[in-house]
Amino acid sequence: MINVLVLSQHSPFDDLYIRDALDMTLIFAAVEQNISWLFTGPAVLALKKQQQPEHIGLKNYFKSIKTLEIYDVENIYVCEKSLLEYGLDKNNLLVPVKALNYQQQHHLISQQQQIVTL
Amino acid sequence: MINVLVLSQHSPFDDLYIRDALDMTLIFAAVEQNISWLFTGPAVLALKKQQQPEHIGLKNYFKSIKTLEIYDVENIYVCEKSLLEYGLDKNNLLVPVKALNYQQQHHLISQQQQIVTL
Amino acid sequence: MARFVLSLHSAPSDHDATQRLIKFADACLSSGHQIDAIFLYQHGVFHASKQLNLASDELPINSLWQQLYDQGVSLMLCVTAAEKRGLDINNTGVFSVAGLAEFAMLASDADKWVQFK
Amino acid sequence: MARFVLSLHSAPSDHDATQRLIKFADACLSSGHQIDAIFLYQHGVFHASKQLNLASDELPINSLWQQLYDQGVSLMLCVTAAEKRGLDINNTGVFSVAGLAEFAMLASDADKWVQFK
Amino acid sequence: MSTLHIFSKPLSYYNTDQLVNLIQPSDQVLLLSDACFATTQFRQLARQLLILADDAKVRDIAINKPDLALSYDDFVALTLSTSHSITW
Amino acid sequence: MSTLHIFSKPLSYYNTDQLVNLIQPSDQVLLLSDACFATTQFRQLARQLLILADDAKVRDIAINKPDLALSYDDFVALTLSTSHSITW
Repeated sequence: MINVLVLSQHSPFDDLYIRDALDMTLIFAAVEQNISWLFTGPAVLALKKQQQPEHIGLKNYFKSIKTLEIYDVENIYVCEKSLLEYGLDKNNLLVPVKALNYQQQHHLISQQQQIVTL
Repeated sequence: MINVLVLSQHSPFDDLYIRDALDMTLIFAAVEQNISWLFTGPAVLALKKQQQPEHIGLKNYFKSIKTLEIYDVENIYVCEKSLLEYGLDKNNLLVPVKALNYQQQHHLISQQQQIVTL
Repeated sequence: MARFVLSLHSAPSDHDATQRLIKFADACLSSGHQIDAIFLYQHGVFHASKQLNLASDELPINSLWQQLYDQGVSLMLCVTAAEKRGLDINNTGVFSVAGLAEFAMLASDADKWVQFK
Repeated sequence: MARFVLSLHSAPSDHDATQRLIKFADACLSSGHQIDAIFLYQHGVFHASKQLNLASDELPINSLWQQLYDQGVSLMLCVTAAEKRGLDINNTGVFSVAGLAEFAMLASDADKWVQFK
Repeated sequence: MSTLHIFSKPLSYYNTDQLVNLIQPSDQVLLLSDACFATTQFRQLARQLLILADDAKVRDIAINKPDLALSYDDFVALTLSTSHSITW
Repeated sequence: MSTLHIFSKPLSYYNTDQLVNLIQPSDQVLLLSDACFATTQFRQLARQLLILADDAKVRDIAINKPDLALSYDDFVALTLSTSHSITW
């Protein structure tokens, strides 16, 4: 089992970036690797509650993010500074997360075998 | 005849952005509109001399930029601050340009009927 | 009544930009304005790929284009941008293959050109 | 000898990233390393479009992929990413259609995963 | 002579320095898509922000004074009441 | 335990604040493609920059000390001498 980190930096509806990252995260969990997902910058907005893109014809992928726990993806991290930037409260997101400062993000990175930015 | 501005903001080998802007600039000249092309941010690097991308297999589109004068495209503008940022001298670029500060860029924009960012 | 041209610069995978352009076009028409052309440029050319076939819970891109086409809106694929991206310009469905010059003339004639990306 | 997996994330129109991945792959092989897979993901999936056909003064993308294929490198198209982008997954030439799970297993096994974009 | 500036991503996607210096008080700033998340960031570009109502609503974003919610019909009208638009 | 940070665009494409705080003195910073134009900008991330020689050369960019020119073979070796890479 290796440690793999998916790093997201794009906003929720910037092309399919977050959806690609979601797929990648779920699949590494499925093949039983120790997967972590880190949201930084505008990517943290993908964890904002009560978004309903289906009302403008877009797929509601937030429902799948909510299922991460069911698939044993527990290591979900967000950049503390980015939460502040977008006025989000870490205790009121779609899923439970750990908020990290830059030093903690560096520590997380240092523990990985593979890192993929999506 | 209307005033049309092409606004470039991408670096020279970021996908085909500059090449698309070049095509658009040339075609508006060909259909006899008053075309201007403004380079800002890393796009100013597309005017740097002596680039030879053919040596790594990429098309040398800088040769076509040099032909802009032949096609009567004379209104080539660059952001003064961006030149400074990338250490370029406005008198030593591929083609003659006018360097503009932000106020002058705003004035240029205010004179246009259509503006396209590419 | 005003005359518009619209251009789409992002790929079909940018569903959000696509639905926005379509809704803007619908609002133009229902407000009594005219759309002289919708032009696919840059990554937008992939909308004319004959392969485009999305899952049923995704934005129904093909039928949205068909609806605009049925209302008589001229949907144009930029041949220069398409060829630079290796797209097959035969068999482009509701999109007509057009030169950049044709679009530039339409854009010069129109009251407004609005880009979507 | 090390084992690599490489992934390509940008479209064929990003000629620069494409030539860089190919040269990195060549250097891997000539240094005696092994490439377990080159994986097309995100906009990279468009490299497997059967339409891809560029002008003669452009990067000869098709023949570069063919050369890697002829050297026995496994070129994989991510089926999930392809379907989300409406790409036809029949007739993908030198690229084999693979599930994300297959790639994830290869990436977990490899010494190094290097992304190109 | 006012310009309509159109954004669809948070401000970090753009060159803030350029925008702060280019955009004039007489210009209009319209937020679409993921730009709607970032009203606080865009406030430095304009006192009043125009926001596409549909895009704000699906993201559960409230539009408060002095900002203005726009329908698609309003968006069309806005492109006609300004001299030209720039989609950044 | 050092990380290889790979860039292919000028620094303005990235989140500078994040990078300045994440990248450590023991890490390596490699510039490819259009990132080669921006050695001055990337200097704030590392004392010594590694630069792909081919990409610098076609852009007519000189590589000066303390920076280091890399061949593709060097690039491959670098991915093996670091713990992992991040292609930003």
